[in-house]
Amino acid sequence: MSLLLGFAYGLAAVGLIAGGAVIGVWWERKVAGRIQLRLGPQQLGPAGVFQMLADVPKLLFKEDIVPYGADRPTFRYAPMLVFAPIAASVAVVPFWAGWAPLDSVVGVAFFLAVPSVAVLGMLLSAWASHNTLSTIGGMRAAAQMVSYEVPRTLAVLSVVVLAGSLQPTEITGAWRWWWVPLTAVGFLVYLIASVAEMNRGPFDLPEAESELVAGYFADYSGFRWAIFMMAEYGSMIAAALFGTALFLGGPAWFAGVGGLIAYVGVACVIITAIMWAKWTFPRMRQDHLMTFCWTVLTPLALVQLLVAGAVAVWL
Amino acid sequence: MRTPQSVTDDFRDGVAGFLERTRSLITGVMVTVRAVRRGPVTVRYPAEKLTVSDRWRGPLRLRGALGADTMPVLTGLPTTHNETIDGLYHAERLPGCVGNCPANVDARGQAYLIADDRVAEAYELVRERNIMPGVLGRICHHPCESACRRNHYDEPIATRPLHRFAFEEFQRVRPEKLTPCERTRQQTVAVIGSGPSGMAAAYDLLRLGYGVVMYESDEHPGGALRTGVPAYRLPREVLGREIEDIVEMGLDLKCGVEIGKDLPLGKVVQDHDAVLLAVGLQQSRILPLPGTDSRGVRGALEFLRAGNRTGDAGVRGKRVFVVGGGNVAVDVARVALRVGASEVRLACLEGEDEMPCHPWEIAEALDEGVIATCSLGPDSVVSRDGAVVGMRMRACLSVFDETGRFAPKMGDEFTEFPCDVVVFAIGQAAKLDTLVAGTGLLVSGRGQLQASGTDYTTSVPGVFACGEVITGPGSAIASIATGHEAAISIDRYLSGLAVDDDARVRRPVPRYPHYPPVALEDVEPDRRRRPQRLEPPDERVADFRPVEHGFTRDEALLEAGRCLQCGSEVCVGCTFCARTCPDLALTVVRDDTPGSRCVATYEMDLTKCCFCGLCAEQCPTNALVHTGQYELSFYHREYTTFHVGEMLRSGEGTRATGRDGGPADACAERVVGEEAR
Amino acid sequence: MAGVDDFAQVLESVPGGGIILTSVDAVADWARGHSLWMMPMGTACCAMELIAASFSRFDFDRHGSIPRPDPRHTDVMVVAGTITRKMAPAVKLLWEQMPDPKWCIAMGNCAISGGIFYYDTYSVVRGVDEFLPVDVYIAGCPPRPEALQDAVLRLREKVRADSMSPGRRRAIEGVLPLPTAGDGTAEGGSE
Amino acid sequence: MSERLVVNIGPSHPSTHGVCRIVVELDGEIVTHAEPIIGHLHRGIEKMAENRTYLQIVPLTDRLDYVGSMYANWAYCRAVERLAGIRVPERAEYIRVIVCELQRIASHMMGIGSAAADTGAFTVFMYAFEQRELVVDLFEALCGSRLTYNYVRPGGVSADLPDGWVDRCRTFIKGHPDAMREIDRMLFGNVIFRARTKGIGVLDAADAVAWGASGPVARGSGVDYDLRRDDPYSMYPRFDFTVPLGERGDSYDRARVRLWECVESCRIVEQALDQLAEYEPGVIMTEGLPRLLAPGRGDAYDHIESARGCLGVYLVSDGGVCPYRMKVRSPAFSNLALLPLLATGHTLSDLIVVLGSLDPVFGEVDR
Amino acid sequence: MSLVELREHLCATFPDLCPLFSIEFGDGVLQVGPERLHEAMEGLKTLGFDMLGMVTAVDFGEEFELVYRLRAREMGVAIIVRARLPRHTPRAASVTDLWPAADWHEREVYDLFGIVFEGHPDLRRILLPDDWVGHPLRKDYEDPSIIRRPDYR
Repeated sequence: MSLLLGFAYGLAAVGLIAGGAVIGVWWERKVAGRIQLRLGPQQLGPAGVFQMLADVPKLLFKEDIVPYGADRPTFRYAPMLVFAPIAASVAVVPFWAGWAPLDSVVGVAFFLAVPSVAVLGMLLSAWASHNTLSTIGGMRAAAQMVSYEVPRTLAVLSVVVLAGSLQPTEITGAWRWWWVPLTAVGFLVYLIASVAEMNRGPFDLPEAESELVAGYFADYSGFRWAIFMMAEYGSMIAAALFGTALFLGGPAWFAGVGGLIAYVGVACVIITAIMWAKWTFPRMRQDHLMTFCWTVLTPLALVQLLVAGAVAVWL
Repeated sequence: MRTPQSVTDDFRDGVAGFLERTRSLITGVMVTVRAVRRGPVTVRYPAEKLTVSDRWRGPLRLRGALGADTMPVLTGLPTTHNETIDGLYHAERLPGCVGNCPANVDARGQAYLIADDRVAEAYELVRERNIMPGVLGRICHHPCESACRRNHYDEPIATRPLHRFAFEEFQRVRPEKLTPCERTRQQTVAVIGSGPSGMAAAYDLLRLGYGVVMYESDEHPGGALRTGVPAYRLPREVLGREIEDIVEMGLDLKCGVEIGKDLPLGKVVQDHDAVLLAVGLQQSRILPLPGTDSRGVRGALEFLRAGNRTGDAGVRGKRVFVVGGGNVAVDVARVALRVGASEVRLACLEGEDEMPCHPWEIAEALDEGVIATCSLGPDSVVSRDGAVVGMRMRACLSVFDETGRFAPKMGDEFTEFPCDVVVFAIGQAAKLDTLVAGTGLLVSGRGQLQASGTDYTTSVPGVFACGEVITGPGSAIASIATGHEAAISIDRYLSGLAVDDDARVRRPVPRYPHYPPVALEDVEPDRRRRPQRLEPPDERVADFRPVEHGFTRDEALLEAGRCLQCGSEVCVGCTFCARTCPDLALTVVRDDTPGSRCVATYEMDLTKCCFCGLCAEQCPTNALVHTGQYELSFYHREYTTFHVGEMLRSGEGTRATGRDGGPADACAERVVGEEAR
Repeated sequence: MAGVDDFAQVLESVPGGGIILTSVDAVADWARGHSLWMMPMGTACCAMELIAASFSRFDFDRHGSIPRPDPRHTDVMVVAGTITRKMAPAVKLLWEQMPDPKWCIAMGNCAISGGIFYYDTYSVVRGVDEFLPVDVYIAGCPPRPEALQDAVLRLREKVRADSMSPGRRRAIEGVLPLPTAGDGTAEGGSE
Repeated sequence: MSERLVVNIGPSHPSTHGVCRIVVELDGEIVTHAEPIIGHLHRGIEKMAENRTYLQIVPLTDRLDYVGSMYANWAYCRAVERLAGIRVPERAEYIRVIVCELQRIASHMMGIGSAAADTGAFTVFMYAFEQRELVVDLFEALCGSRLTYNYVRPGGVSADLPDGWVDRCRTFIKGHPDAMREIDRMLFGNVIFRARTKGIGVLDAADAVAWGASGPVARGSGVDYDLRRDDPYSMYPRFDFTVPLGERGDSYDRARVRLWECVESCRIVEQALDQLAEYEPGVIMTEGLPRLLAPGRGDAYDHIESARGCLGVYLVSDGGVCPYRMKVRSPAFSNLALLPLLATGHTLSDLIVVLGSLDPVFGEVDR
Repeated sequence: MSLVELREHLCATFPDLCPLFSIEFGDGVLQVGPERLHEAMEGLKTLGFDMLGMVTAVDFGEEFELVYRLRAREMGVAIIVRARLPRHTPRAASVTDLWPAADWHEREVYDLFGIVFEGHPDLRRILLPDDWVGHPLRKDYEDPSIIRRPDYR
């Protein structure tokens, strides 16, 4: 029974992420377009909303190339290894007040730990491609993702400390409005670290278009490449939802459907902000990225944690 | 916004720097926000299209092509002609030959009709403006040829020899072509003088339906053409034939009547509704130098008159010295040779390469043995016992001053040339005293008739004047032009219109570029001008036989085919677009079969075209133009080659497909068919 | 695409398979046609117009076409510019890296025939169709960005006529000329 | 890590600004050696010119520096005019100055934009390109082409300014400095961009001179050398303008010099438009030039300051209608030779930034 | 500094180069033999010619002519140095030791003309592929792939 339920959850998560990615890609193209003084997709549907309905089947129908010299099985299944953890991480997002698909007592730890497995998939895909540019991209991705785990975890910990729980539903339950000013720095750190985790601009070094063409997935075509894209958008959706829930109290505002709508709406605003940043700022360099992580973000997160801890103790 | 001393710009250190750094990120976001609020600048293609500039260099098209379109021919009565010319001029479609001709003779149309083997039509077309094509075809100084666009490519079209050829061909069909003009007006006009200007005015007035009476003081009509132009240039039968043609049109020609002597001008004015004075210049000017009263000093006109009429000017075996460097001087010198002078020397103020006469004239004269001494001005006639024995000349340093005015600067070097006869060919003057006696006509202090140079009116209403008597010494074609203008004035006067009002269209006077000489070594022979065959110089000086031979039929047709039909907007397949194209994207072949000439092949390989526009810029006809089309997608490479039919497409819209042109060209089919056979 | 061909053959033989095939074709062609991602193979002048075509003023994204630098992610290679003998192997390699189904647009005269560099040059390949199957040729030197957009719209028509089953390929309906039977120009085309 | 990784960038790579292959030897992410392999766009234009008439070469020169076609047109025409002793009407010279300064803006917009895109700031590229489009619109109205103008001809220019063009041009140069300020704030003031470009690819003045660098590349290093001022040609002595200079010679200075040059170009265009009003329209071509120009024997070199530096054309004539030899001294070629020197010791990402700051156009490098 | 002053300056510093100097088409020209090329260039560098603008060659049938263009920023003058090389042994001394700028320029001349620069650190083809046969800018270069534009003008 639980297996069946898990399967249903899995399907739902994939559906959510796939659907979210489809809408997300369209939205990103529109946002980028407007920032760049142009229109973005226009032809299919109002304002081109159905553009992705053409893009996805096209990618499905594309030839599935495995390059000569690639490690075939690894090459084929590495995208799954990138996508699956991110899809799984959605399971602990508290969509409803007091309810999450997987209401684990260590939900926060789950959310922070599981997507990190994706780095393995990236490394594997980079290595399997047998391509120098991919390899460099994979190495960059690994270094970046592992490093940014630290400030992200520390930032989330401040909320955990305040709530005194690792269970996301409990944290949202314990959320009070004054957490927002108190954990604002932590939220910022969390967002920046999450953007770096999902390899998006201005931290998109692993796939830096102007340097590495497309980084670790340079050799993937068709649907396998689409999986990478879905993973990227999925992790953006998951991070936005989770961040909204933990730091802003997402589902705790209103009860019922209104709460869900408000929660998802705020998450969408955050996603838009992430996209906006990508199209506004230049890309960072690897060493700056690392320096930024260890000398700015981590200390900030630590300070935030201390403050949150102090407040928690004082209470 | 001032440029800083150095573009290097750093953040400050410390907290201020941190704030600056943070602010820089916010500034970036603000810029994007402003951009979003500004809205997109996108052109929503294909629904919206960016307007393409007028000069857009899209794929080429032809406005027309030989064989598919007819060539415009400039024809019409004198009263409408100026309008046509003016319209063409403002549309920049006036061909250089027409614009540069004083009478606006349609040399372009002539070449087209001759090449198309419609020679009689060509003759009639030319005669509308140049009333005596046969005559002018021998003596004209052809300003058309110097403005010919072909000068830019190789050599000009031989328009003058083509006039002559047209005249000769016309003689065959002359009888059925000649019809008297219908008299539609009651008024009559008297024309005094039967030179080219008078004839031109009479011709126009006859066509306008007036009755015209012409008085000529001489026994034979023709004026200066008969008395001044030597027969080796103009055979008298040609002149006679063309005057006869005009007489047959209804001209009442009265020869041997000298107005002022045999018939007072006042009487003529009374008898006719209008009078035109076209008396020309009858006497030579002689410089008031020491010794000019000696025996042997003669004027050019008298000399020529004697030589032309009798073939003897009284200089047999004598040494003749001609003063002057103009065309008349050359004529005098050459006539002198033909009437038996033992030595003819010509002296002029100007240097060798700036002689006022036409270069071909002096070249022929030199061939015949005339000696030209340049940069010399006359000082005095040396005489002994009242007879000329020599001419004393003074070196001339420069003829014109800085502003270009005639102001000869003489040197101190003197040369004396022994000779027996000195002929002054330095200009002519009008002889008006007997003519105007007893009328209200005013004559200026310098002996010139007071008349308007634009309306050809005189001080007496109803009396007009034209020709050299107004303009001073000039060319025959310029005199004809004044005749046409005077005819318009007379017509307006007799119709009760103001002669000089704004409704009257004046002929524009365009300026044409001076074409630099073209290096002809690399030019293919069939692109060159057909050479004019001449009598050998040592034989032709013996008598007054014509010097030039004229074209044969084949030569004439080929020569006429060289015409570029400038400004006609119909492609004649001149190939210069293909030659100019850096990539030979164009292939042009013309079929020159007389009677069905056409552009057999005009292929544009769009894929080689670099859209530089050099071809359309140099197209003499303006037939080749750029379209505003830019949608040039093709599924097959073959269709990027446009044939004649496709080149003749309308050029509208933004897509050129290579298949939306007209039907396949009949001419092209014919050529293909012939090749197959 | 062997698998797809087999699949198509099997479907053809099954009763009712034709209908399925037709609808699958329709979906696939519609999707492909509206999502032609470009591999910008810009080498020379035309690359500037290729860039301009996807930038603010002309915005290729409106048609669902975006330039992707990675050949593996793209559907149509736009060869924009002169291809030299030194460059040709690289172009061919990139073409081979693109996944099927793929199309090629030869943008500009250099890519069609060498254009201005047809005569006298020792290093220019006279047209990419010497080594690539070109689907749409855009004449111009360089073509306007609109011309490129138009070419993609034309290519969409060509894609629409495609089918998984070779026997079902339809004639292209469009304003562009196609060779007619007995025209003598059909051979040497793009296919 | 002792093992070196050899990475092959290009010949078709999004950031090589054309077709250039760079063989990079990496130690980790640090470039130990970078070797540009050029010639992928070598079309033999110099050979082709030997079988083209002097007029037919003008379209060829358009395709040298396709980002700034007017420059090659002008440099070539200057060489022809020097060889054939042609005097150009002053109006034509003014128009040449105007179009070339506008071209400098157009070209620098591409240079700044692609430098921005190399660092990932793609939006700035769009903003810069939007400015370029405005210039291109002006050129299209002027000569009917967006990119390959074939406008400057031996003896003058091919067409006079169309009606209303001067006003359009004035509108543009009025608005352009503001757009530049926006780009300056968004890109050159950005902390990430500064971190990416400052101190990267430092070229000192002595090296710049020794390597024959010119244009913004040399001026970014503080080499105060601009042909417009130091070897004045055409109408430039009549204008008041400053030459922006960098101090450090890093990628940032090189890129920002371009930005300020655009502002200065606006000033020059404004002055030129004012002075142009005194000349009679239509006098734009030397009269009496034959269709096939055939200068006498001899050779001539002439150069102008293009957007990339000193662009020279060397012509040898044997008296025929085609040049005997044409050589284009391309600034981008000389500047690109600096890449190994500048990139070594930086990371792979910096290599791209350095290349972008050199702003090579491969049509001109390879010819 | 004008060209006349340059001539005086040159003659004062290097009297032996003086007769080789002339003024053509508004440019100072120094015509030297190939054997003295490097020496002359070195002299010019000490004279203040600090920028090497271009190095190129012209094929005059029996001989190649190397053309260098130098510029002295301080003095504001430029000079063209020409050296004629026999066709059968087209060798000249490299000037890369004086101006590193000559590196690529000399490689280009080597690539397109086949002139060997002695002392060049890395004389390889630069524009054409390494396996190219022949030197295309020589007048006698023949390649079956060339389609010659007909003399149709």
